[in-house]
Amino acid sequence: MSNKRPILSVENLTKVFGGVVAVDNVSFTVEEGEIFAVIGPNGAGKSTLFNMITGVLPSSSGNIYFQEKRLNRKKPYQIAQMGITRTFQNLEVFDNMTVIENVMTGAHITMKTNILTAGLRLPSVRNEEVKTMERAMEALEAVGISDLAYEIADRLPYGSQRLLEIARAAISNPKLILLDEPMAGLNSEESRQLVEVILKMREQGMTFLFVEHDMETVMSISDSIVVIDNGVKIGEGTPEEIYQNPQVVAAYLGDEEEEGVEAYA
Amino acid sequence: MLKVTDLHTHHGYLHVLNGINFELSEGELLAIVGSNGAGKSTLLGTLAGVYRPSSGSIEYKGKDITKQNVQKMVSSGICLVPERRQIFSSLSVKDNLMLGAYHRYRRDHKKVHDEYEEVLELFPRLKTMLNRPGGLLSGGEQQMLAIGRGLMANPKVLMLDEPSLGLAPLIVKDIMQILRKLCDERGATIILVEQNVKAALKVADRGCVLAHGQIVISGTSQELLNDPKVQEAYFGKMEAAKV
Amino acid sequence: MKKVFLSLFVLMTMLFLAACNSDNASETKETSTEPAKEDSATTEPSGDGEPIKIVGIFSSSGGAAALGEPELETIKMLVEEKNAAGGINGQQIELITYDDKSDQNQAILAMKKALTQDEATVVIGGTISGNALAMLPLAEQYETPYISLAASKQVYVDESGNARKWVFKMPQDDQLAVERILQYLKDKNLTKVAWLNVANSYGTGGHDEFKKYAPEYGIEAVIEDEFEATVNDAKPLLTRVKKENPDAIIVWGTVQESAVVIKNIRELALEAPILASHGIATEQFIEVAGDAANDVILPTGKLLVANSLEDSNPQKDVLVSYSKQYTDKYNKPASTFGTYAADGFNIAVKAIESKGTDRAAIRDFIENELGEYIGVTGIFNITPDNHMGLAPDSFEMVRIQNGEWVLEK
Amino acid sequence: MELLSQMMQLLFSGLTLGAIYALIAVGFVVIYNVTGILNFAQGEFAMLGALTCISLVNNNVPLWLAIILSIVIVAAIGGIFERTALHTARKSSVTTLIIITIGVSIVLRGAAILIWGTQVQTLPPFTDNTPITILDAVLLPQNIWAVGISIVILILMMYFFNYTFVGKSLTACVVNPFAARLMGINPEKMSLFAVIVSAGVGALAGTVIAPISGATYDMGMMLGIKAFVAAVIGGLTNAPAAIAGAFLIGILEAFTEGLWSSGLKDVVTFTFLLLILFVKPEGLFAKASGKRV
Amino acid sequence: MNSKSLKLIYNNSILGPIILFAVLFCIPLVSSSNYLFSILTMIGFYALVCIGLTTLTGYAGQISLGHAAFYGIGAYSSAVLTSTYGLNPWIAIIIGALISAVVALIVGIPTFKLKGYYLALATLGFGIIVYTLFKEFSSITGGSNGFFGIPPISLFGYEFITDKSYFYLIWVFVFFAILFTRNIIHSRIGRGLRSIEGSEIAADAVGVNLMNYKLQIFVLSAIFASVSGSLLAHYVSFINPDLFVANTSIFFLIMVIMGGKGNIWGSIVGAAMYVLLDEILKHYVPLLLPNVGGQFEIVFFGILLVLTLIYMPDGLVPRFEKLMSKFKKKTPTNGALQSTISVNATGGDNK
Repeated sequence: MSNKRPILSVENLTKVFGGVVAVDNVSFTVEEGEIFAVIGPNGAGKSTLFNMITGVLPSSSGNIYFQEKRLNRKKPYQIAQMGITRTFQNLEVFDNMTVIENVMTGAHITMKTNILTAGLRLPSVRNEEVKTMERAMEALEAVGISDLAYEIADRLPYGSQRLLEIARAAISNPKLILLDEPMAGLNSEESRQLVEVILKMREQGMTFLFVEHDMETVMSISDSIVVIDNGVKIGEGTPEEIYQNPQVVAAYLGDEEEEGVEAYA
Repeated sequence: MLKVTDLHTHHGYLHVLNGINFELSEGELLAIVGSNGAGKSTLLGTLAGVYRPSSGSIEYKGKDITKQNVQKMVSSGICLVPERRQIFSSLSVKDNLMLGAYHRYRRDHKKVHDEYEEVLELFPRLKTMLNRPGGLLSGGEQQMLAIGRGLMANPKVLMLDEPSLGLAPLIVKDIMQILRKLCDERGATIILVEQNVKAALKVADRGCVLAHGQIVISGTSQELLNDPKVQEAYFGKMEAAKV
Repeated sequence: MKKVFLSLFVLMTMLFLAACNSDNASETKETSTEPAKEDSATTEPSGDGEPIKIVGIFSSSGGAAALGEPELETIKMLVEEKNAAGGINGQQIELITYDDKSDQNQAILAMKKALTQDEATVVIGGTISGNALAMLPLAEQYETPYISLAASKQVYVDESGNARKWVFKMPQDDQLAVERILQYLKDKNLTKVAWLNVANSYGTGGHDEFKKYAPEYGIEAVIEDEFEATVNDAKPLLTRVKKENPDAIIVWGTVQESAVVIKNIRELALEAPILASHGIATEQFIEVAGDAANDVILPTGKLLVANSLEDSNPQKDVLVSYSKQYTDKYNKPASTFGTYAADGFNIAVKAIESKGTDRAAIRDFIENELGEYIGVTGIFNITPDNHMGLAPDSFEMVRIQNGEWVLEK
Repeated sequence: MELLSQMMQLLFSGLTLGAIYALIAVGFVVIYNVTGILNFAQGEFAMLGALTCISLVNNNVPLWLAIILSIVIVAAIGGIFERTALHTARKSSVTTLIIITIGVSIVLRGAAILIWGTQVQTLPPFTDNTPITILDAVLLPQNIWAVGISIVILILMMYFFNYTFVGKSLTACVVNPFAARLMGINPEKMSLFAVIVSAGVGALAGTVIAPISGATYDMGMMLGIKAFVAAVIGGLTNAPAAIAGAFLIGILEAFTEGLWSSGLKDVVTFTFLLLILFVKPEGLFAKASGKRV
Repeated sequence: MNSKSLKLIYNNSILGPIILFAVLFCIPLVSSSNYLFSILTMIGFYALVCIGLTTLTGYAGQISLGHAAFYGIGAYSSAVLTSTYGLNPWIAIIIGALISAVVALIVGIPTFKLKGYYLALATLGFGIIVYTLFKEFSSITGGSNGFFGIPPISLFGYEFITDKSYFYLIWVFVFFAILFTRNIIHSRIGRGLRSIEGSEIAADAVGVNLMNYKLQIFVLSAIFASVSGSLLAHYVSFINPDLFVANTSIFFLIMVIMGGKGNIWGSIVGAAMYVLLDEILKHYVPLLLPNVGGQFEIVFFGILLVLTLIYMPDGLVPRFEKLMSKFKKKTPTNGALQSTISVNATGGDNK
């Protein structure tokens, strides 16, 4: 933590959907190696923010920089190739593949096989496959579901699918992993397991940016938090600072006398 | 009026509702609060017949209605005003309201028109924009329209999913008062799902907190408002809220 | 339910295998006409067991069904008649027919089956040129006489202009019809004409002949274009024709599209005489085109005007009796397409009568020994160089008048 | 002057063609909007309508009654088709649904051969068909019927969707199926209704075209494809736009054929389609709205 | 261990194809019916197209109603290059495949931005355009009259003339096509493709360049179709545009969907079903209903098609596999066997 270097900076990011401002002039910076949380009530614009960072949605204005490279207008797969991977709020595992194939797909960008060499199955292809499979197995072991490696992903319990998504996101050695509500739908045992995995990966130098509603998790593992309500950033700081921020409390508990909660029409 | 016993609902592999029990009497306003993903919307969806429960029962006026589909639910008087309003954006305000009475329009043509006037009395703002397409209304107006449309179904039980979502506090207050009025003056039974805990509990008779598909706290709204655990539940410092 | 369907498909595979194995056994039941079976019982003592196998491949469904159906019916009728009369030299004829659904791939498969599975003595069929052309290499390969009922000249003439060894063709060449039309135009001194053909092999085939022979007759095309077989409205095309103001308009197509185009010509009040191809020479055309059919002039086989022919015409008897036989049996007017099948069958019978079932001998007989054969379609003079053997006079020019076919002089 | 009359002639032809495409295209749009399925058997409704009507007329039913009866009969067939095929398979993938509707069109075409054979049949024109000459260009009353009927249908459709309760319920189903369900609107009923209506309109198209070009069992396919093209070019979700697209295609075809080459007519039409799809896939006349794309 | 478990996931032994071909190539020992071989040859031609198409439809999730165009481009390239320009058939096949590949690339780039019905219509339109061009450029293609006298193919002095020789030839091609495609599917590329089907958004997020893969597979399937068309041209020696109408494309897709899209075996079963069903109907419908023409067969075919898809929307082969695995699971087995079954069931052979 000593020499903090920014890895992702979001500057004045705005997204307008047909006249409705979903994300309004939001800025923040994620430092290398930290766990960074974005929180806010339902409909606050967190997912929109995520989608802009990963290139799923184009931003209306503002900039996103990843390791000093501008991400705007990059396609999602290009952003992935630069070293940002993600998980999804409503699980997006490749349900037509086995677990290990899912993870191997995650290693896609680290492989070189092309359609011709693949079709002819050259020795180099075979080599690469074996290596990738070994790495995938390691990644599965790291999240603790290696015993399910040959199951069809679709048949996994919900919690394991989440872990699978994380293994898939991690295998390509990304610099930043975005987690979209990783705890949603997990029971406490599963949540704990997931938290452990995240903490372990962070120790290995991975940076996490995540959106979460489960405040317990957020408060216990994040280094920094940004709070968004109705598309506007209403707070930023360490968990303690956030907990004491009256604006944030208001946003969650809905105190109608409170100022600063912009209305939307 | 409405009795829910050990209700379970699955979304694929996800066990969303994990044994819900509650009873509701006529004219009561029940607020259900809880964090995102707790299963509130699924609960309302299950009650409205949108989702099939995997086990458990729903009794309405002593009759088992667990397996009814949406159309039957609406006809028997249970109506859901969905999250994010879901109005018919290209249809006019009037058409939106009229479609609310779809299931009885042909039978009670005249009565529907009378009630249409009544509903408009409840939402005077809508009166001025009857021919405007629903999509051009402001968020608050759309919410009123959605509630009005729900009322046109002439429901005995009205369910609202996060009516305050994305609305300014003043408008939220308005809407909450209207809901209260509905209960008091028309004897409607209302289930209100809200994230805006304070606003909801202020108007509700009773409230319950939903977490991980189960009701973890319930009581009168006053009790809940004063319960420090409710506030804590939102910030996750309370292990009790977790299973 | 799902299991039921699955088992259905397993069953199907087995059915197919059964179909394959039992081919020879069940084919008789399946395709030969019913009387043939009965007769084989009655005539059994007289002949040796092996019937003579003739295979017919027609487009009795699909796009060309209107052509293929009378062919199939004619050949069924004639086989029945022949078998009832004791067959050929005491041997029964076994007729096996296939429907190629007007599809080229189906035609190939049927031809394969005919030559290899059924081991046909003679194959008759190929209703449309595309199918006949796809079938004939097989006839050459398996050295089986093949009598084609499709019109294209390419059917019996190969790329280098020589006759294909095993293929004979019954219908007149398009060339003959085109020449007949050109002769007519020349006689009437209509030299500047518009040529319109349907955009398929029939249409372009006619067009090629026209381009080739028009200069010989001193006819000049002021506009040449084509229309779709599915045409709904040809007026856009006809506006261009109108601008050129031709002496006559030739519409080369089959029934439906020609009817639409000719109706449109009348609607646009184009005064030029309309000449059409022999492809519309059916009652149906008059029905579909209605009043617009009046005064359309076309070349046709003699069948339509059989009764108006002079008694001295050598074909008259054959024509009248064929026409009567067909109408009596099927209760509908005979069609020109049926005459092709009739001639094909009769020629094959003649050959088998004199040479037995030896394929090469049959071929040689048709090529060298048949001589002048008076058929329903025309008078055939088949030679080693000409495996069709008809002349332009097998066509008559006919004018449609009030729904009747009238000989045009 | 001659050029002008030629242009007029081409315009008349284009409008007639467009009118017929429009009637079938409207059916596509209605079914697509309500069910999300593109019905590749749509053209067959026109074929069935035309041939049924001809059979009735041949059995001495008066023309007007024959038209109405054939619309009713084809609408009923449409209803059966929806219940048996579309409804049972509605959850399948787009590809499977395409093949199912194609399969149905194969069945209908085959059945038509069985009933009517492969021969061309004609229907007398609706009224006396003496050509009218405008600026040296010829216009037939039947063509006026075609254009007129399609305009009337367009107006009826607009009235239906915008001013009747059932129409509005259908629109509601399109705009927001989820909310419509919550209002107790039964989407299955609506889907049945939509297919019945578009089958009826398709049948009408068939009876309109039968006096112009005759009717055969295989007329449906190309009509269907062209109408489909028209609907997509106009904007698949919007009936008036689809009708505009249909007239555009009709006119484009007529002018290509009249001024250039009839053989390359289809090339021009489909190239135009591809261009539209690549450049403006939501259709030329579609309003940017939150509807399905 | 690793190489063994790699096998388990990918089950990439060539046992399946080898058994199929062993069985197929044994047929000549049992039967010498040329009719049978012509049927099997036809199935081979269709199967080769379908293998490409099934990869496109099942794995890349793209529909194509225009594959007859590539089939035609292959056929006409071979026809023109060998007859008109006297090239060696094998060179003609390669040139045809290259032309198809380039056309596929040019058409594919804008087309695959479209989805669902729009994609279907765009490819249908492409097919119709190509068909019309075959008809209109009659100076090269012979127009509607068709193209005659395509010479038979030959290899090391051996001329392929008989049905049996083409039967061997086409099925050797099918064999290698199966191997090639399977290798692709069980590789990085295949996972990329299948990820598109599994979840397009997640595929994007792991860096799979969707467009690029869709295009590559489209080009591959175009090449397969083209080669099949070329071989067909040499086999039948006469082609005309009507072989390559929109209907042909539709029937290719029907074969793929009937067999089970995204399943190589499905494409072969689909092609076989299509051809066999036709022959069966031709044989049995007249037995059931004497004195009716081929149209009854069409109706039967249509009804069977619709019913199959309604009750087995995934197609025959996946349904069969499901049934088989259910059957296997029902039989009591010891744990070890159980686990191999589940590995097999999840293994790549069928995917």
